[in-house]
Amino acid sequence: MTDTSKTPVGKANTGYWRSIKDYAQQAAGRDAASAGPDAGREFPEGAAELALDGVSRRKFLGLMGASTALAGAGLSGCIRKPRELVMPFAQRPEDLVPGRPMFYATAFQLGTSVQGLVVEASDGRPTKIEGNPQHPHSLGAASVFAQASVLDLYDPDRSQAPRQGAGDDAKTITWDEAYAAFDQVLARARAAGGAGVAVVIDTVMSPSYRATLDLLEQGMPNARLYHSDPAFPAARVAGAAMAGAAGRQALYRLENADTILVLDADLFGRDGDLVRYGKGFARGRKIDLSPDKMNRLYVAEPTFTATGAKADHRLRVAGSDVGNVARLVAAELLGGGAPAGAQGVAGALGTPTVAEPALAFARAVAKDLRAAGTRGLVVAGDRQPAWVHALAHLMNQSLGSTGTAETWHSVTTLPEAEDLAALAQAIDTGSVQTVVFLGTNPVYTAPGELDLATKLGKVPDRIHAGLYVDETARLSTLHLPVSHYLESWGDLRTVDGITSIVQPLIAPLYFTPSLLEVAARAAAGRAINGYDLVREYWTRRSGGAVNDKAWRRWLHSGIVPADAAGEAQGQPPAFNWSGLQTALAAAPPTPSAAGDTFELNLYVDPTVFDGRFANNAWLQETPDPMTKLTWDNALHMHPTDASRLGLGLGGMVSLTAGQRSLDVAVFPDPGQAPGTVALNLGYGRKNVGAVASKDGEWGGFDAYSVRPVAAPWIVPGVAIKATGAEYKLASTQDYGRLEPAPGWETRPIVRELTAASYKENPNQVDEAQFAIIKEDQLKSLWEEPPYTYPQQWGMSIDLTACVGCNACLVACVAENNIPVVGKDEVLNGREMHWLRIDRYYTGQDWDNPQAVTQPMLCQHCENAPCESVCPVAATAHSPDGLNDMAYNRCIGTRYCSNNCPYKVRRFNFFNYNLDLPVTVQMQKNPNVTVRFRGVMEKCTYCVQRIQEAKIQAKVAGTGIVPDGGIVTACQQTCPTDAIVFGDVADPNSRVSKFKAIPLDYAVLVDLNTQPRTSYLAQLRNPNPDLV
Amino acid sequence: MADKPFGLMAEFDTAQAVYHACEKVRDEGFTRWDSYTPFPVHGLDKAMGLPRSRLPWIVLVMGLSGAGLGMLLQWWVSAVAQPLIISGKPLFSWQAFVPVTFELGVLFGAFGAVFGMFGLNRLPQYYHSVFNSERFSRVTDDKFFIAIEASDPKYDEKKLKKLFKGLGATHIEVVED
Amino acid sequence: MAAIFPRWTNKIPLAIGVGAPVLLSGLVGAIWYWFSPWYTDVGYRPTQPVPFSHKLHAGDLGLDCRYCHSTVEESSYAAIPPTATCMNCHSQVGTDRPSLAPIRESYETGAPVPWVKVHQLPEYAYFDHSVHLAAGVGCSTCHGRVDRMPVVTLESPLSMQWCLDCHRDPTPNLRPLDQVTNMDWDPATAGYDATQDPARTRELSPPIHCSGCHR
Amino acid sequence: MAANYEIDPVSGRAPLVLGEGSFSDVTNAVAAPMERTDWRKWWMAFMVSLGMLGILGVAVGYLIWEGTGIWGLNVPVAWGWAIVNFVFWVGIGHAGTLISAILFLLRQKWRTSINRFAEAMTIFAVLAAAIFPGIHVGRIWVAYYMFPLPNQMDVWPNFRSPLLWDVFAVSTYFTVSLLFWYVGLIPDLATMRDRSVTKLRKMVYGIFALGWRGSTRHWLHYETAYLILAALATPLVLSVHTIVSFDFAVSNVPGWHTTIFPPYFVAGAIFSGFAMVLTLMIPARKIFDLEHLVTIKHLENMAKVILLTGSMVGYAYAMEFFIAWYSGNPYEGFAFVNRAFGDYAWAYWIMVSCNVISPQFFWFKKLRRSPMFLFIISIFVNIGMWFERFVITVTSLHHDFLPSSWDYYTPTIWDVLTFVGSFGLFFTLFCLFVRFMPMVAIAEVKTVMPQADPHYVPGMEKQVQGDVLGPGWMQRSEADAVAAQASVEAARDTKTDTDSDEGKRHG
Repeated sequence: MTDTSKTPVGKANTGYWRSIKDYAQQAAGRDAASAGPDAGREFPEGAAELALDGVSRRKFLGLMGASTALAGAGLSGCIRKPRELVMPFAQRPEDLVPGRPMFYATAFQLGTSVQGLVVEASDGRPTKIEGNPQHPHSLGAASVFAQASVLDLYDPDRSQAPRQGAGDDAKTITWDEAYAAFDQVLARARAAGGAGVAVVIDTVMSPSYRATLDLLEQGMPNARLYHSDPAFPAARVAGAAMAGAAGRQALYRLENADTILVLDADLFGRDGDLVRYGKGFARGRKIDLSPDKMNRLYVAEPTFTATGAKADHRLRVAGSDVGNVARLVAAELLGGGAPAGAQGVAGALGTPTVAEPALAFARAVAKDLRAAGTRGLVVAGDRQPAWVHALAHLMNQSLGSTGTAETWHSVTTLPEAEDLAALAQAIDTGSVQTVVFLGTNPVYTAPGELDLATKLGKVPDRIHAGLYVDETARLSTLHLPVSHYLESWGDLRTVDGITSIVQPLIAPLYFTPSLLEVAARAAAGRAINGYDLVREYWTRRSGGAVNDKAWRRWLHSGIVPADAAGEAQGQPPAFNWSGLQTALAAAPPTPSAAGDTFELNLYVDPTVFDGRFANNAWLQETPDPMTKLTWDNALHMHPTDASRLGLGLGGMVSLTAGQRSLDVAVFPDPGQAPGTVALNLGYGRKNVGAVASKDGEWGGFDAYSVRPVAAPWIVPGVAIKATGAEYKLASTQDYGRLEPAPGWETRPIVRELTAASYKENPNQVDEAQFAIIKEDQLKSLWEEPPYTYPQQWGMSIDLTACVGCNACLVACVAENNIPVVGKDEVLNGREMHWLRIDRYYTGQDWDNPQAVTQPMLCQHCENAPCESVCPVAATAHSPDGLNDMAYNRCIGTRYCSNNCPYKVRRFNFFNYNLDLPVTVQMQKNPNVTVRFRGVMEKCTYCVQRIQEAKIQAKVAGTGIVPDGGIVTACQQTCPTDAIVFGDVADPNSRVSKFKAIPLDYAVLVDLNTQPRTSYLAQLRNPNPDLV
Repeated sequence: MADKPFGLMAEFDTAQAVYHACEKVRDEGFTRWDSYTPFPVHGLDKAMGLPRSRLPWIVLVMGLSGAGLGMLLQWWVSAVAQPLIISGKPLFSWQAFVPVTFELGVLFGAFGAVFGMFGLNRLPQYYHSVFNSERFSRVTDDKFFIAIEASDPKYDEKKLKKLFKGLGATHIEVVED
Repeated sequence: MAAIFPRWTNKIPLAIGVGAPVLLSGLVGAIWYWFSPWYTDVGYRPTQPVPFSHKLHAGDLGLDCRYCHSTVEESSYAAIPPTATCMNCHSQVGTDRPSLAPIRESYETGAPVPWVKVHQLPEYAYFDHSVHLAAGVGCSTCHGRVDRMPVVTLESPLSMQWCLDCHRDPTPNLRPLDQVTNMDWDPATAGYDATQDPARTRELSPPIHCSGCHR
Repeated sequence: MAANYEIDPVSGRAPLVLGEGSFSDVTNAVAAPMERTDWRKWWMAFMVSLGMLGILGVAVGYLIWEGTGIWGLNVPVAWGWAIVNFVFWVGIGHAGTLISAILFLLRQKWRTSINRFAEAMTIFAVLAAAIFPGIHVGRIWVAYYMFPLPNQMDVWPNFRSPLLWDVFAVSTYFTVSLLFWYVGLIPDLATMRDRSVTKLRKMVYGIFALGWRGSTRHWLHYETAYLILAALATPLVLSVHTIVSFDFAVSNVPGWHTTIFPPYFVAGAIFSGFAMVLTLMIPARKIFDLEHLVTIKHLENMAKVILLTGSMVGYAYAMEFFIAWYSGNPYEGFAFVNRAFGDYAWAYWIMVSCNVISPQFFWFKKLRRSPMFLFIISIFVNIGMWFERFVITVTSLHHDFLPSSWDYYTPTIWDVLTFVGSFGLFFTLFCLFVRFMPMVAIAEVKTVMPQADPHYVPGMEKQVQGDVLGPGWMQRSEADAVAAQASVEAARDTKTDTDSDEGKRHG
């Protein structure tokens, strides 16, 4: 952090500080906030460089250009640059090399899933998040949520100062006042032994945090713990209990299964564990990993999810019918002989009445599963009731996959806690005087019918600790901002017991305590430093002192070997199926809801999850994997239902579930089961931030308001009627099929084969293209010049592996400083994503299609159509085969975009980086230019990474980058390793081997653009019985 | 009247008259003389015995050099100064350079034609003795003139006046220099 | 008198015909000179918060460049040394020199010394010191005889053309890899031939395409 | 009307100047509009144009301040109205050069009374066109990168780009047109110089007349130069729109990537250009009493050209569809089906009905000769040709190869205002032109009058000199002579109300 000759600021064309004054203030504050022995390192001295005072470099770039233009000379950059300052350290930490990024291991929690991460710090600022290759749950990849979480750190809407007083008479107070108030309330509570105290906690996956909570309860034995996590897999827990495995949780390991039946679970789109699932699925899916045998995926679900799109057979069925399908499959499986103690279950299954496709589906699946035996797996989704989970466990047991594809673990970090309904009840009975919300926001996330907002009024002391001044904070009498996880010390433990230390990358920007520290303060009544707390906990835990060396090793690897608890587990429990039997008997199979009412299916959102990321601009603009919707959620409804109600895209309906109703816009979705609708949670938040919502313009609709306590996920008998109003929905993809119009040929953009037919004739992929020009007949009219550099870059993307989870898209946004343009601009068709994921509906039946996803990015054509049309040679080829884009040469004719058949070029119609909040500027990657208004941009194959690797290779001596020496951002974070990048001139490189696979094809090959990016055709493995 | 006049100027009413007059004057063997008309009278140059214009040659040379320079510039820029691989095309992709070459040829040719013409006609020439004649202003309207310069070896005021009278000049005057 | 313009006006066209080209080329020349970085940038010599003399330290005392600019071989940029580096000596030498007050203050408070940048590139140009050193380009090649500068002065235009000139033909600017920081090493007299140097493990291929420097 | 059946004794064709006016009659007639004293009508027109020009200023100012985003553009439709307007205006320009150059080479004497007007139109249209490539770029302040200027970056333009060809083609075209126009003006400027009464006018016209004195030695080089310019301008005008068409044809966008574009664009340009000449000339000849110089015959000839080029354009439309089908290229095929029946079908059918159907009325002589009808059709053609460019640019882009990137383009108010503003520029310049420049080539018109011929003898029609005269001079009947006399009086008498005057001639 020092030395602006290469300051991130300069690089990013942005000034971090508007003025010396700002700088001084922030720097000072930073020192004040110092904590922990390694503080010296974590501090953003990086920041300690001042770029330009005042003028932003971008502005300046423009002005300079303008002034030169006025000067009229054919020269540029010839006017004295403004005076720039260099702010070196007073004392530079010895392990720090200015200009070299540093990497720290930490971990990230989402619900019950935990990912190990490696975070890149550029000059002291966390800028990029990657998966920790050594962590079994990330294996080097990071989910879309983890990727984007770095932006939350810099969110200017984060709560920055404590507040006292609820609602309008709230006022910000100093930390001393805040702590005083806090301590006072809790001292009183402790004195009362915790009587009348309610502590509302999120899902706890942190051992030290759990220990702290235990401490808290010891201090206040009468205090009650409540659990607030709208996405918590309660049914999974209950299902385990029902199977006689209370206190333990099942973990599905797709890598150990060949035939997988997924009962309404979006493993690849929404699940917090999607990286682990992706890695496991790809293991048995990808032609390079399992060339001879390919796994088979069955999915039964009501709405189209990324998982359904990937399925070999997708059964479109109402959410309430999924259970019936499970019964059918179970009946078939157990018919052959149920495992010990489960004989009764077979009888209790009953004979559900379901429509035809389901019946055939169930039979085929059962047959296939039985054939797969121990490598057959049934996965029950968290939306499904407990008995479906139990039934799935039973099926797995009967298949013999328990212990391999389904492993069992005891989760030691989840404390005993009641649900929010209990809290509401307690409040009603007036037995709650003090409520403490620890990082939870139940006022928003609790089912609407509980109406906590009004009930809370009855509680005199309401304390909230959280990242934002959210719905709950506004109703609390005291609000304490807490630190982002990248600012805090802590630890996290996966379900299967792999533990990581969470270490801060930067000192708290707003001098906030971590949630752990708040809890500790509540428990102990005094300030406890998070670092000490965690360090002491682990000292205790590992019986005796953890010396600094060991400790540093833990931090470095991101995994705590000391916590070996997890390793012993995985053994199946002693099941007891009586519970399941009674449950099945209690819930006889019911015909799915008919008549003019709909079944409402609620989902967590694939981009903003349960709403916690609602103020994350990256995620708001990340398109939904299937609908490609941005900035809103919408009510998925089958087109036939929609047209019956006279609704088109964005038509408003009023939806009534029980007593509560909600006005919501409709999105016609051919994947939606007729008679059902689906709506994502997490939207419709009010005044939490500038990004989350703007009245009537974006932010979507609050599904929690109609969420019943009894049926949190699948709501039957919902009345829907059109209101006649219209709402603009911003989808990044307006046309969803490969046929330009009905009756037209399918364009061979995404090519698809069945595994069987591929085995017969591996070389048929090229026959799928139009017979305009065959690939081997493509000729140039002229001799193409040779590429002189010894290494030639290229990319291969395996469509069989791609699950369309968006991780690559967000990684690209983070790595390449891609601006967020907002809903209006998306509506204008001006989104800036360098890498987009196209989703096409396929299949003959347009009303019940399959779907494919295809990452589309600059293809780096050797005969690039964009280059020859640029009048100023702003885009041209490099000797190593890259399609270069020189922003500072571009004048913005946009001709290149017109002539790009892949339409992967993006234009800065406005200055999207103007007035970027100072903190957000801190996230920018110093090695990538922030683009100015009026220039074209596009995927560069992460040229900054390529250059860095080449430079290091040159410094090392050889000048040749070893295979795998360059990893693009999208490749690095892909959960299924669908993307391979490398030197295509070297026949032994991994990418060359991929391109050698007969499935390899180039999009629009007949244009003879000679793309360097090619695709491996999508393989599906359908069950012959079902086709 | 100045010591030495510019010459004698005769005025005619019709194109026909001036045409015949010119033929006569030409046959008389005058060398330093000229005729002035409101519009190009067809064949009058022949009647005056003027040689064909050399302008086409100037234009040819200019046009060719324009085109040549154009191609040269494009070759130098694309193949020498900035050898970038663009759309996998050869560095010197002459096919693509034809349009600019052509345009520059035309441009230079046009310059040759216009400025060549100015050169041959010694234009702009804001002052000329013929302007000293009051009546001459109608040369751009409907009158036709013949002026024989005093410096012409065969110049003889009296003879000429008689000659022009005979040719039907409507007015004859001596123009100052 | 019918003639509108006097006789002398006939000279005007000639005057213009001759004058205009002369004037035009003069103008172009002027812009060429006064707008080029050779004029606008070269010679930039800001006054620094501390009158640090490279002549004294690098020249007379003969400190190696890398003593202060320690990261130059491993990082993209040669870091301005932390105050601590100054204090290595100046805790003994000239401890009470008033001109060093800012250094001592910085050392005590930890607040950085606001040096003024002399060699600044446009922010869209990415320059990497380490690779240039590895190629055997001397410090003095671009920065000039810093060891003779009491106050550091910008000696090169740092213009794209200037960069490209060397990237197209680096050989005249190369020197033995161990002579990189040697200020006195003179290419003219040394008669060094990079191609014959056994110490060089690879062919140099300096980028002359866009993404070589613009990312 | 009778006057047009009378025979020019020399050429043996209908005369291009009505009546037996003298040379100075022509001079007076052309100069009259500039020497009139009542400018109220002119000021009104000028103020309106100036207002529209102001709009252009505002629109461009805001564009530079905010960025290209104020327009309706997006990806895939990255080119919108700006490019459409550019092609539209360049097209308009072409008729001028065509009339003055090609018709000159073809010895079409009837051009003489309209070529000046048409050339002026060319120059103003090209100016209006030239705005758009300049302002439509994202970073206007570095647009000069397009010129091959030596610079400290050592970077040069890319001569493979059609846009760069445009830069050269359009600037060359503008320069040459300007020279051509000016050269033609010199003798007339001299005329104005000699007619002017005020010292200032004398001076100004004098300066631009370059001291022209009608010397035959000058005429000799002058006519050669003019002929050569015409010879150069002819291939130039063809090349310019060919190159403009390359902007599209050289790309690979279905609907753009079409070899028929060059001839098709040139035909379209001539088509629209002639329409615009009519649109301007029909009112002008009335307002400025030039009906005896710009006769119905001129209008009719232009109508014929419009009919021809219109049909050529129609043929091109049909051929595009045929090739799209015949090539068997599905992308191409869909692009054209989408044109006619897709989201932008409305635009397509406006184009077809205006460009292909409306000119067909010109098969009827009666309609060809009715100025009012001509005027209306010319407006239709202008609209149709604008839509042609819109259809080509937008519909091709909005649905190209990958359905995933398809989008719809809607212009914003700023697109519209910029276009309106460009008309402001055009008309402002035109107002200045008609006020200060002879809008008919005086000297040239004189050359096509019977008495301009050195062999013309007054009353020679009576003699039998068939060899000297054109064929059919004898068909001239007494009746015609009388009618001619009448029309001559009508033409002379500028005070009479022009309508009845028109009527009289029809009678």
